[in-house]
Amino acid sequence: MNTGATTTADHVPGTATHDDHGNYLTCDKGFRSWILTLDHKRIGVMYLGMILFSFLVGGIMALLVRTELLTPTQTIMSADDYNRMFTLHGAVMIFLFIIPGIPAALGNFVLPLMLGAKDVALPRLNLASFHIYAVGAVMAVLSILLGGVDTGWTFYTPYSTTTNGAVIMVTMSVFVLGFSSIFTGINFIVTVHKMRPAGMGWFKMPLMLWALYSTAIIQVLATPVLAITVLLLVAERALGIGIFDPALGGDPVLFQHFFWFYSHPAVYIMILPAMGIISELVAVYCRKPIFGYKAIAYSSIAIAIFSFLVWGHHMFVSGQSDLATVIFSALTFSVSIPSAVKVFNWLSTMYRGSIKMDAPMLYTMSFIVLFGIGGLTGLFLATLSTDVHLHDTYFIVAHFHYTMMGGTMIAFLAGLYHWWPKMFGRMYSMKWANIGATLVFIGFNLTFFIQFIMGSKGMPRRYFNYPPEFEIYHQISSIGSYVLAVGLFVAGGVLVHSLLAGRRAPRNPCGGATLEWQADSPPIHHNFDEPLVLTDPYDYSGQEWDETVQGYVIAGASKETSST
Amino acid sequence: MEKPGQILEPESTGTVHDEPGGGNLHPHAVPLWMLAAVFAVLIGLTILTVAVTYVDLGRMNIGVALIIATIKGVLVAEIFMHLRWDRPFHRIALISAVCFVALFIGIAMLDSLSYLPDVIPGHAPAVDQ
Amino acid sequence: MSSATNSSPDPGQGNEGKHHLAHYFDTRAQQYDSHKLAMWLFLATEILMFGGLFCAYAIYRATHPEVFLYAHTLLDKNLGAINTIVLLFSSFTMAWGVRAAMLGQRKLLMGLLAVTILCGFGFMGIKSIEYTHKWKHGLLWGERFDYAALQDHGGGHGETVVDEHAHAADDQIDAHADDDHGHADVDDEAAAVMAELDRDAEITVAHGHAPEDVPRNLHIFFGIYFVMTGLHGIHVLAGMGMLTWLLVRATRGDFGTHNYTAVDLGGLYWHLVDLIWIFLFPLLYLIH
Amino acid sequence: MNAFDSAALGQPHAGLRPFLAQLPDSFWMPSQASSVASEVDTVFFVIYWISAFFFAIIVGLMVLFAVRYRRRREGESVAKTAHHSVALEVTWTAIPVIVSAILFVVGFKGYMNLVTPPRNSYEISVTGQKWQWFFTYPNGYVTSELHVPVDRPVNLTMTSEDVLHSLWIPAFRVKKDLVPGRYTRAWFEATEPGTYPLLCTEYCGTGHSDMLSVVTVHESGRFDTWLEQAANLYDTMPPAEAGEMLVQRKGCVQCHSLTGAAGIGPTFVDMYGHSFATKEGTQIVADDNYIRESIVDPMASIIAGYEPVMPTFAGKIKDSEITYIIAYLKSVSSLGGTDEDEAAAADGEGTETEEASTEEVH
Ligand code: HEA
Ligand code: HEA
Ligand code: HEC
Ligand code: CUA
Ligand SMILES: [Cu+2]
Repeated sequence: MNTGATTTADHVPGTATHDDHGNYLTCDKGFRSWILTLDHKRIGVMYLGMILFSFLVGGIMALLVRTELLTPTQTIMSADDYNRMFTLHGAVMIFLFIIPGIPAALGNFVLPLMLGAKDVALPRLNLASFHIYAVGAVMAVLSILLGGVDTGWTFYTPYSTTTNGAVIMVTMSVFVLGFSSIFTGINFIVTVHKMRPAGMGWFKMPLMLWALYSTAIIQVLATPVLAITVLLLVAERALGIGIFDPALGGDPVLFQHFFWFYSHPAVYIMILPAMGIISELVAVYCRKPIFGYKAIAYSSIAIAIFSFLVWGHHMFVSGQSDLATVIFSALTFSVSIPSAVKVFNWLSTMYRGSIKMDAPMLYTMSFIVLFGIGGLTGLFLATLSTDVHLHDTYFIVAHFHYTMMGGTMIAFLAGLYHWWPKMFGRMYSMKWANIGATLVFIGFNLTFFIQFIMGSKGMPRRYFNYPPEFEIYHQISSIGSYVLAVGLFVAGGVLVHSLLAGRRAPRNPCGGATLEWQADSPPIHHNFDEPLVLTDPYDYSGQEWDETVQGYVIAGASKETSST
Repeated sequence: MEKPGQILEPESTGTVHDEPGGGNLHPHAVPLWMLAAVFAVLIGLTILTVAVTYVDLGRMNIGVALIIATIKGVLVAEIFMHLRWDRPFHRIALISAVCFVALFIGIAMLDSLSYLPDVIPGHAPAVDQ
Repeated sequence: MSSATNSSPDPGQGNEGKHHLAHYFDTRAQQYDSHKLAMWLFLATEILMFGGLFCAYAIYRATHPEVFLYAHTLLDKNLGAINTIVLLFSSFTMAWGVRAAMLGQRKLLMGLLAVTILCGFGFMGIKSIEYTHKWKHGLLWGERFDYAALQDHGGGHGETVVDEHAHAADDQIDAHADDDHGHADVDDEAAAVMAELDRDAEITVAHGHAPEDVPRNLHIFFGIYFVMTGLHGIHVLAGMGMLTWLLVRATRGDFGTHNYTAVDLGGLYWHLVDLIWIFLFPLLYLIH
Repeated sequence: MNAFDSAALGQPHAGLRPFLAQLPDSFWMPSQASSVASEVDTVFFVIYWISAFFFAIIVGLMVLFAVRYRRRREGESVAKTAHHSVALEVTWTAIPVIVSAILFVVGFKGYMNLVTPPRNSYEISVTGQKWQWFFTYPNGYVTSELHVPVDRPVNLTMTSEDVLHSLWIPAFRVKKDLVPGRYTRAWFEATEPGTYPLLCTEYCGTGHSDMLSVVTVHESGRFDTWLEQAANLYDTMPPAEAGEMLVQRKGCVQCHSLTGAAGIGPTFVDMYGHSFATKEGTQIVADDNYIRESIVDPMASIIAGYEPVMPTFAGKIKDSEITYIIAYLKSVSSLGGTDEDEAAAADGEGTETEEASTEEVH
């Protein structure tokens, strides 16, 4: 039945059976069948590859940064190289790894499955988004070859308009990546609006979808401002238009408004989908309906909207007026409240559950601890008088690693481990996965907790040389980062190993009640081959454990075989 | 956004004039006279804006210009862009985009104006002329 | 695009147009709705993107009113007004075109699309006349702004001062340019170096010296003018490309009562570009 | 002081202070040496303990649940519990709202204190420049290290010559960006005599982490005498010594070494009298006039092999001071005049890099 041109062939519904298709990974072969595919699952997998690669690149840069900081003066590189190193580390991690991370890789894979749909609403746009992402990534790499960039990931003017290096290439890369993000966002909004199956109302959607939907709102409304910001920056650099450059009568503080109008909401682009994953996972691994469904759903939307009101908290000492500063401080606290609501709801879900301490749940619990620390330290920064002291110190560095890495990245790993059997049809070694998770947790805290202390004691960020009294702090942090790296390599290794030697995965190894678990592992090209049973996404009563398949099956249904 | 709680079935997501389950589109074409009328009004308003600049209304000029522009904008959006007969969510998308722009401009401007006295003359001139 | 499950056997014949339903949609209405929603969301992003420029505009206008008041006299109000009318007319033909597509009036649709494209050319033509003017007179953005060229215009309170003195000004600029590049005028060169390398010089950046009554930082207005109209112009060009593609498809007979999504969405985009101009025109040309 | 004085804020916590923010150089904070420091620290520790409280509850419960309710076998039955509870939801929304509101108010008051200088403040103006500081006192005297009197409010009016910088004195809990084209302000009242680090905390390029200085807080009554003496210091010293002190104090040594090694700029050793090629291709001998010009207008000619990064010192250095620097340069130069052979010889044994030695054009 398959014509070999799956990339474009529109499938005639109802004619294909499971057998003549194989799964989405094998139904079609060859490079072109991947690179031109319209299948959301393949696009998700390609995104996943690129994103993990970016993470590796960014991570290696981070290790170089940490190694340089082993001694108070030069260790392995020059000051200029160091500046380029942390800039690219920040830019790669933010724009290439963490922003597309959960939505574009995991989200792309699970969103249509969770809706019981055959694909996203706009597969072509989806593919375009991936291609654009690839172009952006190549441009980012090119910028390294063109001499690197040493502006910091924030690109503040007038430094960024006057320094040497490939600033234009990097900012254009950010511009391009922004479009990739916008396209993903548009796609998700449309899909959630238009592709829900009959019977799945807004409040019957899995919370992951609420999270992705709120994320998409931010992506659509904030990213264009980033686009214009970097365009103006490029124009400033290339043509000298004089909007941000004080030498031409421009205003560098205005640039910061532009930048943070996007980049603050962007931190919620990072954390919202992570919270979505956690909301799914707590329920599944506790086998208990999520507590406070509506509160969690609404809080996602609330975070998305509030996130637009607080950007000026990055500018408390920048020369922003006192009036604006005070307003922003007050508004900043508003975001903490929906976050707090979520945390408490997750905890209540665990109460009297049946908690399975598998790797995804370990990561979920790490998330709650680490995001708790990251979020609570956000309170020190939102408070005006303490932020004045803490701004631009390692306290900030620690805060955002706790939220971004301890929060988003850990949730990303949680989700990756959770959906891995679905994505690739293989089970991984739970023992080694748990060892990896533990190492990551220990290494992470070792690396970054100490940074809070050194920051508040007087260690500024972006420092190549530093006062010798901080040497011991930095050394502990660097050692922590090596432990962390080992942990991550174990975590990655476990997954690679599973591909080569893992046991075949049953349909529903973890007992999820969302629709993706009704598909094969891995799913067929068009996702589902049997009519879906639409249940409450958090009702686990209809399932029972089946020893033979080592997975959950729908209760009462005759013994089911694991998919092949 | 559709009303919370309402179950939305794909079958019912057609244009407003679509009957459930229908596979075909039933377009709503705007009558030609209406398009022409809108066009005429737009031209009239354009002439009006230009004319107003010859009258000195002091600080009100920009207000008047913006009000006229907004009227024109609403006409284009509602009639030419079909919003009037469209799903309400599209209007929400448009309006929220405008609101966020207003938010951005509002706060950024509030800030710029408050620190204006600290700007060093010679780099940028003072406000009053 | 391949196998069109629901398409009529001979798309060329009726006035339904070629249409198909992608496999992941259940109904054509769902498909149409999805595409339309996507377009509206895209338009929202466009508004926010331009919003950044409006923000820059608003702030500089609030902090440098005299610059805006003075500088707008150097723009040609008449050309701006003509362009507004051209664009409004194109919007009208576009809206009519969408109607034609919906009613399956293929010939009419082709004609209207063609007129719309022509209007696009008209708009860009007039824009380029304006741009060349500014270019000739050094009325450019930031660094490139030539204060010396203003000498001729004095206060610049006429309508199209630029025209009247075009030649005299040209000569002056030429002379000035020679001066700059030929025999090194020590002061100027130092200033240029400063500006280029140090960016620390105050107003030395734009070459030449402003006449007494010209406000400082005039170049900022032109910076903003060029980014706003430039970005808008790029959108017009993109819109023209898209309209041409629609025209080709219309000629092929793709559109009809059952398939007009592309025209409809293209129309939305074109109207948005018009909508932005509706605001740009009074803000840039009609400052009082 | 001002309207937002500690009367409103500080007192309720006063009793807590010994536990919160007393230690000179505590585990979390550097020593406190300004009037606002203890207040800032108090706020810090209030948030700290609130956070610790919530964190302990959250992690405590989580671990408890994880142990208590861990799954013993697959398919075990799960207790039926409520799916939501309005009372709980309201409680855990309300508590953070209240906590946040308190934090905002506390932070707000502290901040108003930090940005509202008392009226009788001593005025010092600050200029930041890649990568050094200039502090100008009311009598026009300029230093690269900050000197202030104890127990007297000091108001800094700051701007930058090039890119953004930020002045941070951790011991005073003061931080503010320096923005080119604008003035920004910061004030403090030092309470303990001594010296404290002063750092740049807004990223400004290669030398960002070397843009360090110190604040010296003079004991009461000593500041004015210091200022008077310092202002005339150089005139009372032998010119070459004054020059040596000046190149240290004005920050020249950031870029010009005194050892003969090439840095961001050429070394001061053997600079005077030596002849070199400029970027423009002309040959120049470093004589009195040229050196004077280099300091006041460094962009006038650039030595081949170097970047044009030297800032102008016009207005930041007195004429007489330049004379002393020239005297100093003469004293460390083996080239009294323009003898090129000698220059070449001196060059050969120097530690200069290849780039630097291309200055010698023969
Ligand atoms: C995923 C990313 C992420 C997330 C989620 C957050 C979340 C928050 N951030 Fe963070 N932040 C960053 C990424 C993130 N941040 C980055 C990258 C920077 C620096 C950029 C740079 O300069 O390079 C930064 C910088 C930053 C600053 C600027 C600091 C400075 O430069 O001076 C501030 C200031 O207000 C701030 C505040 C907050 C707050 C209040 C939250 C809140 O959303 C946190 C909410 C969560 C909680 C509060 C915890 C959960 C709740 C409880 C445990 C219950 C108890 C709660 C209460 C009683 C309130 N952040
Ligand atoms: C998502 C964002 C993110 C992440 C994950 C990280 C991860 C890390 N960061 Fe990063 N960091 C930033 C974002 C991030 N950072 C930003 C925005 C800045 C500011 C830049 C600026 O100031 O402009 C910054 C700055 C920054 C600094 C401050 C530099 C300075 O101010 O001078 C430091 C210093 O310690 C640091 C360290 C680290 C370390 C050790 C890690 C480690 O956690 C990294 C560990 C990762 C690896 C070792 C890679 C291993 C990966 C694999 C093996 C893939 C395997 C696959 C699977 C697991 C499936 N970072
Ligand atoms: C930011 C770095 C920097 C600082 C600070 C700096 N200089 Fe320089 N200086 C340079 C560089 C680079 C050159 C070579 C390029 C040039 O000619 O401008 C230079 C050139 C010179 C020259 C001419 C060199 C020659 O060989 O003739 C003199 C004299 C000089 N500096 C004196 C000073 C003095 C005095 C100070 C302090 C008051 C100072 N510089 C501070 C970077 C610096
Ligand atoms: Cu100056 Cu950093
Ligand atoms: Cu933020």
